[in-house]
Amino acid sequence: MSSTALQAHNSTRATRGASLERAVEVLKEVIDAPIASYFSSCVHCGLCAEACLFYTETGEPKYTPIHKLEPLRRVWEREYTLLGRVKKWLGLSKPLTDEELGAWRELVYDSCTMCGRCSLVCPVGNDLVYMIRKLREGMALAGHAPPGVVAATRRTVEIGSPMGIRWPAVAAQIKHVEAETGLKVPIDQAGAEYMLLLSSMEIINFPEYLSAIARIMHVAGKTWTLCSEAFEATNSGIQIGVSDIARVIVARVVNAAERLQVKTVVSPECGHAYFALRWDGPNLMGRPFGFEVKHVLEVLDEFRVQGLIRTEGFEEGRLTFHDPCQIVRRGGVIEPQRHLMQMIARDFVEMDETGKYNWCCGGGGGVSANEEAEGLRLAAFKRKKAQLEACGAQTLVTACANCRIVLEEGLEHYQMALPVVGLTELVAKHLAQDDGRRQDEEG
Amino acid sequence: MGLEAIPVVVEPADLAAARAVLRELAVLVERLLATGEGGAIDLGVLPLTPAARAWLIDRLGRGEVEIRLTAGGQSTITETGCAGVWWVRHGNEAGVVTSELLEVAYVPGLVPVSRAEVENGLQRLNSGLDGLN
Amino acid sequence: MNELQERLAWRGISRRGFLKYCTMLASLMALPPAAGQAMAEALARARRPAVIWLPFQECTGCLESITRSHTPTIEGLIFDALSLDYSETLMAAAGHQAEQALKRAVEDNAGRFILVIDGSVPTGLNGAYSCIAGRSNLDLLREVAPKAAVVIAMGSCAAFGGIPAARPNPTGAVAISEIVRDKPLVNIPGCPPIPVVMTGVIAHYLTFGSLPELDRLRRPRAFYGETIHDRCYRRPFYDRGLFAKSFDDEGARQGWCLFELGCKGPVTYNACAHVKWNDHTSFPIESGHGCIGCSEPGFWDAGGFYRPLSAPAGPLKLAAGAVAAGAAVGVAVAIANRARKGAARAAHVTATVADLEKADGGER
Amino acid sequence: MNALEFLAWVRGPGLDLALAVFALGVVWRLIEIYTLGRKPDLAPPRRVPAASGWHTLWRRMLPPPGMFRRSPVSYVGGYVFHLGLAIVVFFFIPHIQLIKALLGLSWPGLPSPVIDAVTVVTLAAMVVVLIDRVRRPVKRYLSTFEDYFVWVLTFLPVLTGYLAVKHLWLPYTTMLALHILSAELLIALLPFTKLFHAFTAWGSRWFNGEINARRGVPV
Repeated sequence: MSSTALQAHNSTRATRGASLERAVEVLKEVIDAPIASYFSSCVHCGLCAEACLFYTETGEPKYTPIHKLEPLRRVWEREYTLLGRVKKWLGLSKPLTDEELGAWRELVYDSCTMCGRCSLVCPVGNDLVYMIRKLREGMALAGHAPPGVVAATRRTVEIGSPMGIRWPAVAAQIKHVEAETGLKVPIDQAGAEYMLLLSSMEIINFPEYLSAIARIMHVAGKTWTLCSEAFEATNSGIQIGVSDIARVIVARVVNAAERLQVKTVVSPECGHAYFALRWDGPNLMGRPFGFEVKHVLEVLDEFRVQGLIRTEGFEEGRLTFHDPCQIVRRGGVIEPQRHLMQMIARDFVEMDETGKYNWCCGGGGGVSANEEAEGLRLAAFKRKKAQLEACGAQTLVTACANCRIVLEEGLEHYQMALPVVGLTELVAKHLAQDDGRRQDEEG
Repeated sequence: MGLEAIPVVVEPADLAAARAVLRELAVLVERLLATGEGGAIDLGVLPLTPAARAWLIDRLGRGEVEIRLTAGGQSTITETGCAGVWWVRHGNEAGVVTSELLEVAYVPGLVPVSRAEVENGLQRLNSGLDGLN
Repeated sequence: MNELQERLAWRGISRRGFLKYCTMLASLMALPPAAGQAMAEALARARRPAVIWLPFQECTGCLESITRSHTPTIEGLIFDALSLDYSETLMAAAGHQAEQALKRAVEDNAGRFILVIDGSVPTGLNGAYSCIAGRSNLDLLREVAPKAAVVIAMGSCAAFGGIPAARPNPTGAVAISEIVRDKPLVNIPGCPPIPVVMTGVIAHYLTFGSLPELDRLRRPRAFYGETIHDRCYRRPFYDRGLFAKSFDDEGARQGWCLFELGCKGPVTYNACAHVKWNDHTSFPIESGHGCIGCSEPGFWDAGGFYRPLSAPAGPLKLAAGAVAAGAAVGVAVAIANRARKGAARAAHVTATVADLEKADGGER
Repeated sequence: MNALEFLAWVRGPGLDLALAVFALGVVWRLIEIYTLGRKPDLAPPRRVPAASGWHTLWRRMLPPPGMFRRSPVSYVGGYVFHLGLAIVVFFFIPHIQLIKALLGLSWPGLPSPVIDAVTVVTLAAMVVVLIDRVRRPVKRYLSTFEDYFVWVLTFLPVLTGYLAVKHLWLPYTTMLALHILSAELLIALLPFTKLFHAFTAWGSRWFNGEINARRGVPV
């Protein structure tokens, strides 16, 4: 094959399907000043391992977060440092191979939930999760994303939801909720103040979320709507780490919200969904949105502050709250859930490491969709288990459907009888019906 | 302003070396009694701080004899409170102490005159007598 | 009464005075007190050893140091008491007579005499830079040294090359040890050296028949074993961080450490701080000037007398250029990096779910 | 070359060369790293007090909750040797003299006995940190040749400095020259090894703090 032919061949290869060349190219695209600074700063102190539940629960040094980033480091060194390039010319450094990238799949996907805890402890200040997110761009385009996550992404893009749910399934749930609550669930209503999103997990496993929202919105006297074309909040594109795909997914919500001219889009009890829309969304779209994005906990807390909702009665026993990483540590929603917990719990205890220092459930970042990672995920769950046992809670409250299902599976695996509840539902359960506004309306 | 006005820090007394000197003196005195042969300890080469040196001299005390020697400067040989131990200080013509020893002997080595010197003395006596005649 | 004692007595130095001196010498050389007595006896007994003193590229300071002390010192006397058979500076004879004297001294005492040399040996132009009676120092040294019993290199020039060997060393001056390689040789560096060091070495040689213990640079360890800094009476100020900042400030008046004024005490091995000069009177630091390190090899070129040891010895010539070069390299890399990143971005083809699996997986 | 010539070389041309390589390396690497650029964050920031890059610069000096317990040696050893190095490097009077000669800046130093003690503690901490690196599986796993090399590079100036001051092993002049030479090696190689974290850690902390601060998380 002549060199031009080879080039042509390579370029076609590079533009169609997954390949090492594409991976390296996309990594070259995403490597930026923070990454260069981070790699230049690492002193191999290994403290990030102590912050990673995959290391602490397995004792396997290979799960040290900075080690998971080795392929990215090598591309940076070879491409963007003079010394690296000199080494390359002298043949002192080997190029990244497809096999190596493949070997890294377990480290980049199976044993990382992108919880970002390592980014909080690194003494030199390396934002490791920032780098993992970028490395996944390359891993995915090299064809090394886990099949389960690839499938979920495919379903999200092609069907509209990672679990393959279509609108009719949602419509059926809506009917059910309307019958149960006696309240109308608005659909595609232009000009509503809030546009609610759902996660597949909620539609299938936790329909109580939708009814809780309907009742709260009703009591608060707010206009809201669901959108038949953009009901799914989760974004597999973010988890698998391909911005181009994440953009397609997020664009559905953005276009729908702007078309319906809503003021606020409410992310459901789902961590990655919130992060994808609130923090990654404008960057994926390349522009700020014409609406606000809030997590449902933020909205509820606003209602509480404004006196729009009140609660009555308290939950029995001791409650604790599991902070979903993407909402709390990576999303900045730290206080609202604590105020809301105080509304419905007399005995609310915090876990030993909580808030922005919480420990992940072990299923974020696509891990829960990754069948190959199940064993690791259950091993990592021992961290949460220990925390729960230490705080002695009888009910575990959270605000992420994915966390919730991972927690339930983990608890079942370790034979712990501990109910897991969504915070929105709990607020709705204790919602005082004699709300002032409602009385006014009725009067 | 003279050099004496230059302040020098007096370090705390480290008495370990001074105590070692006392022990060595005891050994030398025992040997003097046993064999008649004494010895000397050169204080100049020992790592004694001024305070430790003062402590040592103070410990040894003062005896009855003090000999002053004028030969290339002043030297003083002082009997210490421990008979047989002599504190010898040699000074130069400028009055600076150039060496300092503790000598263990019945009579310090520098004191007795040699036979040659006595012969010399006799010669002088004789010649002096001649002169008088 | 033996010869030496007679000579001493003639100069008004008694047996006790001499014994006292030997005691001091033994003490300085860290020999046991009994060695003082032994030295006195040995010196008294010794047959007058012949000494030949050859001056090469020198300033006569070393000889002055030994012979011109303020009173007739024992150092001078011992020296005098030895048989100084040849010394151009001191001897009365001149011209052919002097040459004759040297020739006779060397022949008569072959294999037994002590050869003292002050000054360095110029090797440039085949030694032509320094000649006596038409013969170069180099030539003379090569002839005389093999017949000596022991060689004493007096002063820094003889020991290490000294000032004549300082950069740019136009005469190609070298130390005696560069030429004399197969004789017992002792270096007594200093500019000038302390007189008692030489008497100590000779006394040791006469008493024990050997040179005292020498260090790596062939200096008598007893005198050059510690630095000026180690024995300096101003050392407590160094340890407490009290430094004179100029020669006339309050610190200087208070007698604080002269390190910041360039004192080379910490790197200078010599006995000045405890043996002192002028009959144990004082030494340079006691007079308020830092040590210039005159007894160290290469002291003249060691980075300036008044620069603190920790300060750079020379101006930084490369720094500014290095910053500019660094910026140039940095900018070049930055431009190349941006081009690479731009190319990667330009080549970007929007990824779809189809790109999550290898395209060629099934084809081959 | 005799000891004093060696000393004069390291104090003169050696120092000039080391500082030049250092300056070249630092300028080059800083430009290389920080001109790679990054995309502006278009998401509207959430304002939270104490969440900023500047806060992170300082906050990262303290162990986050729970971390001290998990790796006490890293923290204690790390603090002791970093602080010890800083004290020895910046408060030993001859070093201040050097800085004064180079930059014209000076400040009061610490008494020699204090510096001696700090040096011994620093050396001990470095040995402990090295043992920890060899014995802790994660650190051993992460460690490359460079990690050990850089440890030696950092340890040598402290050790030789101590040996020189205490007149141990070699004559003071030689030891002092070796001390300066080892420090020059350290200075010259700093920009090209992980020692460069002395510069980039501040940038890294700032980036991390700033990125997270926008989301309202004081990290």
